[in-house]
Amino acid sequence: LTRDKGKPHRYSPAVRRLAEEYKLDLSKIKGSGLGGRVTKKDVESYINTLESIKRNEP
Amino acid sequence: MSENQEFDIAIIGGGPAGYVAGIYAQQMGVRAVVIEKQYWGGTCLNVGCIPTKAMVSTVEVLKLARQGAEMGLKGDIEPDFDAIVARRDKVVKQLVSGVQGLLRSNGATQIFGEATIKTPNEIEVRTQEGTQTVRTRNILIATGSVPAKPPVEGMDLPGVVDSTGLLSLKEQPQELVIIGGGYIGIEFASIFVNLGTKVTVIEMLPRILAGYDEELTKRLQQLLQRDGVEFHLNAPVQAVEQGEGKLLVRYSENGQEKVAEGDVVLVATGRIPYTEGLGLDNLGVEMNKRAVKVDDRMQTNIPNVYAAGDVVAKMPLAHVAWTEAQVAVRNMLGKRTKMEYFAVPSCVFSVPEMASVGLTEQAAYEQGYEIKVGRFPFSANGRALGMGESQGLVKIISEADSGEILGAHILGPHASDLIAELTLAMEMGATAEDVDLTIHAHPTLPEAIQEAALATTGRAIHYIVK
Amino acid sequence: MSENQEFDIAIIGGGPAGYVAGIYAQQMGVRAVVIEKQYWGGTCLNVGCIPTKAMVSTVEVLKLARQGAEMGLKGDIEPDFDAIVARRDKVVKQLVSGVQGLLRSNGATQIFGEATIKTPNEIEVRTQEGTQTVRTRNILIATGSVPAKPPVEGMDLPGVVDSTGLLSLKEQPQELVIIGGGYIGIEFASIFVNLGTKVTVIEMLPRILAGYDEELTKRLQQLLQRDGVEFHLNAPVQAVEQGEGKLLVRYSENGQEKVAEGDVVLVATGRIPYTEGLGLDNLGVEMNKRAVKVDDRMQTNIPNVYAAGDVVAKMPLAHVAWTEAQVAVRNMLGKRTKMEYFAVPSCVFSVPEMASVGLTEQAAYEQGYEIKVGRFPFSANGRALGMGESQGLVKIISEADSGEILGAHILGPHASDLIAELTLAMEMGATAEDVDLTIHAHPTLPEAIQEAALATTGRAIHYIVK
Ligand SMILES: Cc1cc2nc3c(=O)[nH]c(=O)nc-3n(C[C@H](O)[C@H](O)[C@H](O)COP(=O)(O)OP(=O)(O)OC[C@H]3O[C@@H](n4cnc5c(N)ncnc54)[C@H](O)[C@@H]3O)c2cc1C
Ligand SMILES: Cc1cc2nc3c(=O)[nH]c(=O)nc-3n(C[C@H](O)[C@H](O)[C@H](O)COP(=O)(O)OP(=O)(O)OC[C@H]3O[C@@H](n4cnc5c(N)ncnc54)[C@H](O)[C@@H]3O)c2cc1C
Repeated sequence: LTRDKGKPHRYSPAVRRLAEEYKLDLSKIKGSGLGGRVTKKDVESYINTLESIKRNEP
Repeated sequence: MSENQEFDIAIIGGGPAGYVAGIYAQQMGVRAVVIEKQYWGGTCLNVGCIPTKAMVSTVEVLKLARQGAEMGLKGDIEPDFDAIVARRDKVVKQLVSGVQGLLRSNGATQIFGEATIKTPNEIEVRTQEGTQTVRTRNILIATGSVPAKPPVEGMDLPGVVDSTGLLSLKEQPQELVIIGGGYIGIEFASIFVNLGTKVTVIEMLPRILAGYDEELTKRLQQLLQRDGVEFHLNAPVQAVEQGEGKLLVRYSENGQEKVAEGDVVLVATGRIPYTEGLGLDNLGVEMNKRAVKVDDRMQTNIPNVYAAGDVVAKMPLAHVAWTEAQVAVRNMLGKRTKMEYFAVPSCVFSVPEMASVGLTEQAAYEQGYEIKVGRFPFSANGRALGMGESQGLVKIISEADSGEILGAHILGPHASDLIAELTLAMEMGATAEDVDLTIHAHPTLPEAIQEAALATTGRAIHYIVK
Repeated sequence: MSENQEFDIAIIGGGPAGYVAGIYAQQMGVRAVVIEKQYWGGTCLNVGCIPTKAMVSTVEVLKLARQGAEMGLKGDIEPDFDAIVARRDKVVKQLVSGVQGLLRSNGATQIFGEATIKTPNEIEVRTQEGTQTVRTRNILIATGSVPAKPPVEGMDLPGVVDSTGLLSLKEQPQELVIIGGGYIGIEFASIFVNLGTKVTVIEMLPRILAGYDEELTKRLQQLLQRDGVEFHLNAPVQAVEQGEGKLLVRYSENGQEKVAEGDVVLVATGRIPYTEGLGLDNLGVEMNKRAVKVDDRMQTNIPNVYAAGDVVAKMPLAHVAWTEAQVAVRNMLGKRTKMEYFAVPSCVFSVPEMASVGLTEQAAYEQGYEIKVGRFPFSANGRALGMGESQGLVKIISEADSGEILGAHILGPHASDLIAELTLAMEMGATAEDVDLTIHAHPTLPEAIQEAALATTGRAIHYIVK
């Protein structure tokens, strides 16, 4: 119901949960997991990067 | 509890949605109170999932024991209705006290009483000791559902019962007429026919278990017929009447007026959300017919009021109820979380079991998917043969292009165990090939899943795909 | 088959590795011949997985029926050894003819005879009708294994049997002494003790089921003891002697010389790869002790000769055998494929079952992982309680940092079903959180998996994690 036809979602539930919480677009995150899958750690480090960018902006 | 204490979350209803919300909120570090007016554990523990499954387990053993001769066993085993009921009630009691214990050890407050919401931050609770007011930042409505009463004459006759009534019978019915071929009706049919009751199921629709895969439900119907259940489909019930010492259920079938007789009539025509006395009108909570209307974060139109479980009527299942409840709690705590329903397993605990997740073949077609279907029968599975339970099959629906699993449907031994792998598969975005390439232990039932996944490509190892 | 026909793949051995290779090769579009000297289906179907599991299934029903009174059933059921054996043999027969049928329908050629490899492209087969030569592009050695005979006196006494001998007994042993507490010994112990045989297990190591999670094997040992099995650990056997009407098994335990008595002694001390008469010396095939040495593509040192299954002695399990076989076939056909062993489930079909995948807690520590361990007991699972089978637990090992599942271990009802979800989880790189966030149907046994996954974080919903 929630996914686009023909487009594999391939995001694990833990990854989807984190992306939702932080309003992230997962397609912007590069995956390091099995077969290029985005792992939770990838999302976490993406969040960290975003936050450090934010911190450095006045 | 002092009158003036304020909670972070007040939960109305101590069923699966409510008690899990209480446990979870405490674990998340906030103060929760759970208010329950009738029985801790709600429908599920007291008059739903648990008592029915305790009975089914007995029936499973009974059925296996009866096949004993084929398995190399001799002797006889017979059901003892009083003992089955007593044992069922013992299991319920144990789990109900378990739930209270869990709430306690997690530090949640329990109030036994009936709640009315006065303002978005105040709940009035009528307990045996009097009325008290609970102050709270957030409210979770988890008041569940009650059996629906169809607008048919004779629903109040003695001997006409809903599922709760059937579970409180002290004597085994001799002839049970079940109105409604949904999962509740079917589970009871399977239980009682194996205990020796004559069972008739009358269903308005052309098929039983609407919503489940039709190929499987037809097979299940055949298996239940073999056990002795009589089915009438396309058969709306007109009235129930008191005959001489029997109840008469009048229904029509193929344009003909017919009558089924029984000493007990089970009305199993669905359940409706329960919000009576909650004060939702006053509060201005938006409804969706009889259900509380929520968004995909389980939030109502009133920002700090959430709802979860049967009362929101999305998928009236215990595991959905407590998942929704946890989603609600997270959102209350500021953790944006969405409730997703695309991989929700559901089981029919007949003997044998049926279990399903995701889209049926039919639904996938209707939604415009190009699909592949893989089937594997348990009769080609070594373990099932060894168990003497080779009825049924596994059916997997994958998307033709990506190979991702869209749905899976299992009829057969331990179907309720087996569906878990495929649910995880869907959540992980696994393809049928991923499932096939995962090593499955031999000789086990899950091999049938692996082979069905492979069969989406048109071949299997231990079966000739036609 | 004409003498001069050349095959793409000639497979020596018709066990799980061999027959699946035959089926798979044909499905991949090449011509395969399978040569079997003794019984189609190999060890697994004839004297391994299948006959033992058919007996276990009977014992499972027997045990459930015996708990009948607790479940609300009355009456008695007793085992009938002759009937159990007859039924077991019927299941075996059915599956053996099934395997032959599968080979036939897939178009594979079957030759019943003993094979010797003459050159990398020529196999000599001695059949009842005489000797013939099979020409082939590739060879798969799938000759399996046979029971090991330990260098102990008395192994040839009448009544001293290996697993194959035990499965051909016409009479039930009264007192069975089992030398070896590996899975074969333990499965037979569980079967025979429930049938009423007095069972003693003598194991040289300090524990049974080495390689499995020790917490679980200790519990299983307790459960088997409760059924009546007597265990002697740290107990090397010195000799078996013929006493008066009884066999005497001499062993030492804690420095003391002891004797166990039985009318039958099962020697279950492992299996060794079988390559006799194959002509591997002549061919110059490199060996690894008694096993055929292969790389991770199942290729021997001779480019067109591959090997798979027990004969390569990686993990002597049927599902490993046929996975390796398919990997071999793919590589023969030029499809580079690697065999991976990190997520191989293995099951012990005792009653209750035990199942395991990936690393044990111990092994994870030893390999230097930082881990989290989540446990959930079946006594806190509603379905298990309903089934009256609340012994055992699920244990999940995750990597502390990533949360990925490194291993899972289950003791309890339907463990062999449940391990499949966790095997897929490992293959998909799922984290414990992914498993927890996957909705699991209520009330089902797989909920225990979800809760054990959650418990890796130090909490569970239906259990107080200490
Ligand atoms: C016969 C039967 C078999 C079933 N089998 C299964 C099954 O196998 N698997 C499955 O997933 N589902 C099953 N269900 C459905 C399952 O029971 C429900 O989906 C589940 O109980 C819903 O949980 P809930 O918390 O939303 O509501 P409920 O369990 O209905 O709990 C709601 C609670 O709220 C209390 N309450 C209501 N109003 C107030 C108030 N104003 N103040 C205080 N307390 C209040 C009620 O007393 C009740 O205890 C079955 C149902 C039935 C009837
Ligand atoms: C009691 C017992 C219980 C077991 N239970 C399980 C279980 O539950 N699950 C599990 O996964 N595994 C189990 N196993 C192990 C399983 O049986 C083996 O792992 C599996 O059979 C290995 O398959 P294979 O094809 O490599 O070898 P085998 O099954 O041993 O087959 C080899 C075949 O090759 C034939 N052969 C040998 N040499 C020649 C020759 N020169 N020419 C022609 N034919 C030849 C043999 O006759 C034999 O049929 C069990 C084993 C035993 C003994």
